[in-house]
Amino acid sequence: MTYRIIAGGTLWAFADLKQLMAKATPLRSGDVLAGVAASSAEESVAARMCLADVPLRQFLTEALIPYEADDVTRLIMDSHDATAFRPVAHMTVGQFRDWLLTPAASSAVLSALARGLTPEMVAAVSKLMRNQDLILVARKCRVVTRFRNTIGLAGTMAVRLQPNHPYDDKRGIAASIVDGLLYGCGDAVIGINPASDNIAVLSDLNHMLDEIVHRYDIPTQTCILTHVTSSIGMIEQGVPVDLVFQSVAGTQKTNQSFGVTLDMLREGRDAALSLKRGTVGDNVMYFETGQGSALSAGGHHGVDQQTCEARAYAVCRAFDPLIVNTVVGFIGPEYLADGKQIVRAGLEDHFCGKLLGVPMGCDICYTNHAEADQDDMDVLLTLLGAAGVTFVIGVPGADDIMLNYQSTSFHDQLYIREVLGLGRAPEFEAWLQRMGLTDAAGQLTHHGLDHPLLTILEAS
Amino acid sequence: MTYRIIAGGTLWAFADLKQLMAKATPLRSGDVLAGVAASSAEESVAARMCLADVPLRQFLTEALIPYEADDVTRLIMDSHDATAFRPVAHMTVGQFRDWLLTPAASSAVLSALARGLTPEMVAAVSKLMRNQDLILVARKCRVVTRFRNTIGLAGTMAVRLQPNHPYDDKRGIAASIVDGLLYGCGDAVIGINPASDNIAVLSDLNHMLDEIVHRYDIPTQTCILTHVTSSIGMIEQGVPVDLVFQSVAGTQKTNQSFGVTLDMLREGRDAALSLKRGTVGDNVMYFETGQGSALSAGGHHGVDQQTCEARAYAVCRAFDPLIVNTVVGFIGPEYLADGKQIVRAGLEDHFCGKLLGVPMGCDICYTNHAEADQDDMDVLLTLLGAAGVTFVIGVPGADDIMLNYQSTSFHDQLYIREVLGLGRAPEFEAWLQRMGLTDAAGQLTHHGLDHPLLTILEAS
Amino acid sequence: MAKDLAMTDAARVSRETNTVLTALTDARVGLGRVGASMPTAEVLKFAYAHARARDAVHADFDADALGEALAAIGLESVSARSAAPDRMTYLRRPDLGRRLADADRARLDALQAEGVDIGIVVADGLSATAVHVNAVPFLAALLPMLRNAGFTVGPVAFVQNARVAVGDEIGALLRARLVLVLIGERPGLSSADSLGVYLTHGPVPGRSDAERNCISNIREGGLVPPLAARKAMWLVSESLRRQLSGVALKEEEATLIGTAAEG
Amino acid sequence: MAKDLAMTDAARVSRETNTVLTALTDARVGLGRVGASMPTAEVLKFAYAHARARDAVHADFDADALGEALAAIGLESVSARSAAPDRMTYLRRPDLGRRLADADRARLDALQAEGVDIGIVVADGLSATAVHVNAVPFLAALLPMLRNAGFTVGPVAFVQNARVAVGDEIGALLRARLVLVLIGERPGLSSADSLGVYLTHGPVPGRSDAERNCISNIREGGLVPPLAARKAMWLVSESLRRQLSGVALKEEEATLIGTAAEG
Ligand code: B12
Ligand code: B12
Repeated sequence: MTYRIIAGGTLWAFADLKQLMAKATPLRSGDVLAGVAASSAEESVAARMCLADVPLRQFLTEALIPYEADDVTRLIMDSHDATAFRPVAHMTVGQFRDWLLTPAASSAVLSALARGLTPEMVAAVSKLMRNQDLILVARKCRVVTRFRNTIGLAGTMAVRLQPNHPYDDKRGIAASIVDGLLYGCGDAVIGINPASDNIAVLSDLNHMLDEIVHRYDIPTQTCILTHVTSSIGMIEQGVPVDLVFQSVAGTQKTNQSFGVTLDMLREGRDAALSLKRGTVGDNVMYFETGQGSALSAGGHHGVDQQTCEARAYAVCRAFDPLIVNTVVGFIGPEYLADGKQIVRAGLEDHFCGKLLGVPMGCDICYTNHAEADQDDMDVLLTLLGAAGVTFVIGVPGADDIMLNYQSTSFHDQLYIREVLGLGRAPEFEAWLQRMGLTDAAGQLTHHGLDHPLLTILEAS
Repeated sequence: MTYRIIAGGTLWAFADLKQLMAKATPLRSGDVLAGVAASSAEESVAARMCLADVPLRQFLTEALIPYEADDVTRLIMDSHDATAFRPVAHMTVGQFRDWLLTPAASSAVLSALARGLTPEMVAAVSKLMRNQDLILVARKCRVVTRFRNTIGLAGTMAVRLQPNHPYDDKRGIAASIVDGLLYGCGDAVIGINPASDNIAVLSDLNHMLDEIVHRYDIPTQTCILTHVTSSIGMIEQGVPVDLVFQSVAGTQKTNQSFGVTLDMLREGRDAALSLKRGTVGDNVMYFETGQGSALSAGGHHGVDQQTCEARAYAVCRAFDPLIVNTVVGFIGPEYLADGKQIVRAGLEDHFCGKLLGVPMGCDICYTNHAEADQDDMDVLLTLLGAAGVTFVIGVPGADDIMLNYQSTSFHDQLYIREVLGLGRAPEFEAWLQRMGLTDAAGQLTHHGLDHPLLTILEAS
Repeated sequence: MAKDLAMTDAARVSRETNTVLTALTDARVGLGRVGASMPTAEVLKFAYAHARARDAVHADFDADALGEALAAIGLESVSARSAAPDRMTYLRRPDLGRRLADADRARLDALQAEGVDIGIVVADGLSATAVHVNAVPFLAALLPMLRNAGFTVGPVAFVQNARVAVGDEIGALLRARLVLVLIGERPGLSSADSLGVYLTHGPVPGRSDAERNCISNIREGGLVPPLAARKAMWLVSESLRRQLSGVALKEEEATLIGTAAEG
Repeated sequence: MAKDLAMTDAARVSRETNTVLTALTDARVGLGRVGASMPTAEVLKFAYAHARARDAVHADFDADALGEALAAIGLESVSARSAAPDRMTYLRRPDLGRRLADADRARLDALQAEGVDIGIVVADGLSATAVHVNAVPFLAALLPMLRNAGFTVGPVAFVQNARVAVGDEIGALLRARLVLVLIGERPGLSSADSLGVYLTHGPVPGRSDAERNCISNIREGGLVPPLAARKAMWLVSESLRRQLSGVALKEEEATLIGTAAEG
């Protein structure tokens, strides 16, 4: 279907919903690279005006990627909850934005709505929103998940402790874990990206994390961020695995380039559930996503990268994840050129994930080939804190010495807690107090060489 | 004195403190235009490292602009309070940053310190700070001022209502004032930039504002932002003037290009004080500043624009202003090229002003020749809200139809109040409640055609 | 555009005030709100206006057409360029926009001007459109007044990619007692055609802004050109009489208060 | 640098843990804090590292020097460029970095390669430094193993401004059963010389990343080149034996666990 609008005396036409969505997207390098971006700022606003008039229902009939060709489209369409959709079924995208911003769209109402929304609807409305709108609405969405603690409660923000090491040295990793715990990090997950793909190495790391969590009775979960097939393999071999990790994307073809199918994810989840390792809940999956991966894998079908990304959240949502992480500036400037694009994408991703009912966190990050620096990270961290982000990353000194990029540091999370008064997952907060690491107000206390946690170093 | 440091195996040398300061400044177009910027990112960091080692005392002996040549330098040096300075007198710039970030530097301690700091010290330490540092420290600084209400209390943010009109039409201006009041704006000041320089026009506008404030008993102050000499002239003629306005800059030569001297400011203040129009206090001056004006006027003496700007606050401080406004993206891209530079400058200016004890607000804005948009404004507004900004601008729909630039709207201030829970000047807040415009929680209530304030339109 | 917004009561009620307020000003008053925020339609209108205002900065200066129009009202003109070679450089280098290109300086110098009371410069500044639309109506109203008063007027100098201060150099080259610079003000969201007029007595490179006077927002919907011309005439006369301009010279004529309608 | 920071107790105490933790990892552990924040010295070190890492992205690829070094260990080489004409384009256009420049494709095609077991590509990727430092030690360790096992190895192709997938095209042109791409990983703050090795069985344009294996972080301080070579040897042998690569092929050899020290 062709979409038309007259703006500024010009007739603007858009061949189909896919093109309309792409041209309505705020400028970013990935869409330019893909050749789907608007050719001028004026065209982009015209597309937004036109998109504002599209009924939300249209997204249920006009698939951006054909149902027959893509299992993510099938997942989205087949699992759409028409009853949940009803309260907004009569709205256009523009009216949907207006409504979302009113008090009528309360936390409870938005939770109930989530399964009625498709990623394309959510991506569409995000394109009409200013940064402040993305914050105002996202902060009303609450998604709470549980494994050994409770993540996503109002007024809290969790942190993934990311203790990577370039050759997976256990003592090196342990040192970063100790440091992070002393800073009160690790409630989202203690999660290692292994440099190696060697099953023995991966198993060994899992054992080490299991030992730490159990010896110190830490109410948190751990994860080795390796391929889902490796995690399944380890579970079969009796290795203690808390969360099963996988990078996912919004199209079948891209997931294939990651070597995954929806069936494999189901298998991974079943394997993790079979271990019954969660104590307060059974959200056992950890997913990572990020704008640009579909284009990079040639799997975008001409769909803009932000919409592809929102579709990835539909994949995540189907497996009741504990946490989902958009690694927003991770790949490089070919998809998000600079701090401005990274900030915008981070807010969009968080908004879209939350509105879809996904426990959305963000790896606020950039690479050294992008036009960005720590000031931009401070910006995005502050904005996402205000938007109620579920969790962020804590990596020693913000410098990941294995993945080679900059994320947020143990200090950064302290900063945002101080400015916005954000607490931690309550079970973890209580543990920190028991360990004498924080006071009753959640403030870090001083600690020295003699803290019992330092014995972690001896064990590993 | 030459400053030297070895970093990365290279010996970096800086001819004097002025050069060191300029090269240590985060990149911005104005410093490049002036030819004082660092030539590489590496040189800039080396300069910062070197600057971190400079004792704060050095700024009391090495003037960036000679004492003999510049009355602002004389003002700074002559009014320096050595007793107030004592607690930090032994520190280097780097140690000063560290100390500022500790709880030891409490609100009370920082207030007491303000008169012991020179603008150059404050500019220097800001150059070592990340965006998050600028926020963390600024939010501890409280500067409270009073005229007909109390501005700057913790947990509050005021708004200047800016109802400009391209030919100073009184009814047009009144319409914008009504709109703004209905949105709860105007506690910082109701302030008109007159398009005209005609004394009769200016007087007429003053009478109109006086009438509005008194008829509706609004606990706020008004201002016509004309040249100080015109305000003095009007006061002499018996025109009711609340606040005397003036644009100021950080060097004598630049102030001269604005047609002002320190004596004229003193005269302006005395004139305003003579009217005794304040009810709860006598802060009678309103100043505006902004990075770039010194360079534009050829009055920068090779000093970087951010340091020049901080010096302007020393000028402001000397006249006990009610409010000081850095109009941060106002002039154009030749001084602050894009959203990133505007955001950084806004945070720096606010931090420097607050640390110097100035009631610092910010006109979060950009022009249509700069690389910026509303998303950038949302960013800076959120950051400055978190940093405890004294006031921001409220202009209908963010579009100033006379000055031709975009600032923050009546809606924008509602956004930041909602996200950060910020209240208004208490006297004004109470008035809004009396008028039925807000409820007890400070939330805007609905209002229709029949609100008594609409009678303002008939009068003007 | 979304025509039929599902508005909350808050938005609807405040939209009613719309017509009352919007009738009085072009400012974006009475927009209504959805929660704390601007309604979608307004956000989009704003974004559209922004896209167009950004383009307006880059509109080309059409000196030829202007030259013809001025010839018709009996004004000669010469074309020149500032030292800024192109538009992008112009935006980043105000210093270059304040100087004439070397060749043009030489050319103006070669005119060996005999000296006039009033030099007139027409510069694109940040909006060529402003000059295209408003320079001729303004000068058409001003010129008869100047001539009636017996002031001599030099040839109008068109300067591309120029800033206000370029008038100092040109005024000096033309040996003018006073220079009027008509220049495009930066385009706003709601108008891209606003003209500024700056008056400098005794123009010579190095004058500061404190030594000039300014008439701003000249356009339909702003200060209409005929009224602006009357204000300019008053300033010109007073400036030449008192031999100064700038802060010390304030528009004192109460009769010059006016609205667009009076123009 | 500020040597003698006026630290609060919090900062000083946590600084003591410094030595314990920092001895164990190059990660930025035990930095101490001032309030919630990083101490000045650390902020500055970080900023300096960032400035240098950004430069590292733009380091030039010195294929000649590498060619000589490889010749010394008995490897022939050919030089080529990707379709990305320069570094800035390379960063923005990964599609171009995945294809050979037309001229070079023609040249490699003209070699009329007879087919080999293993094609080797050395690409600058995001860090030419990584390749300069680690490609030769890696290949010097791998080559004897490959030869011992009787595998044939084609000439090494150097490709400037290249991405991993360029190996697919080259592998196909060289008629290699398997291609190894040695490529500079993006420079990090703490190391700019990290090499990645990607293995693809049956290289042909259009292969996806799921069909490759990866050995990462090859450098002193990371996975040392000799150990990386042993891992590569294991993967090469298994890949050729099972006739596949990618997700289906996992490094199962427990003996290949190692640390830098073992290398
Ligand atoms: C960027 C990156 C990604 C990006 C790639 C997209 C892109 N356009 O760049 C994304 C986020 C999509 C990604 C995904 C994954 N990655 Co990855 N990735 C990296 C990273 C940080 C940089 C790579 C680089 O600089 N390449 C060099 C540039 C110049 O070449 P390029 O052609 O642009 O890069 C290509 C390859 O890097 C390839 N790629 C990226 N990751 C992986 C992983 C594997 C196993 C393979 C075969 C290829 C591959 O994708 C790029 C585009 O084609 C490295 C870590 C490092 N320090 O190198 C990890 C790394 C290579 N990835 C890793 C892993 C495990 C994965 C995943 C399998 C995780 C998962 N469980 O799903 C997925 C899926 C990979 C796949 N099959 O596509 C591991 C590999 C471990 C190992 N020894 O096998 C590494 C070492 C990081 C880690 N330790 O976790 N990754
Ligand atoms: C930008 C601007 C400034 C900037 C100028 C710096 C710069 N590099 O641009 C700053 C913030 C420093 C400034 C200061 C003041 N400004 Co001013 N400014 C403007 C603005 C918004 C745009 C001008 C423009 O587009 N010029 C065109 C470009 C292409 O040329 P340019 O060479 O780059 O611009 C030069 C002139 O604009 C000049 N300039 C700027 N303001 C003024 C004011 C006067 C009276 C004079 C003579 C010159 C002058 O400064 C620029 C650099 O030399 C106009 C409003 C408008 N819509 O035009 C108000 C405006 C011109 N300014 C105005 C005023 C009152 C002032 C102040 C006197 C305020 C005060 N009380 O101190 C001061 C001091 C002016 C001076 N003598 O220098 C009034 C003039 C009213 C009048 N009819 O006289 C205007 C119309 C706005 C208003 N209504 O308040 N201003």
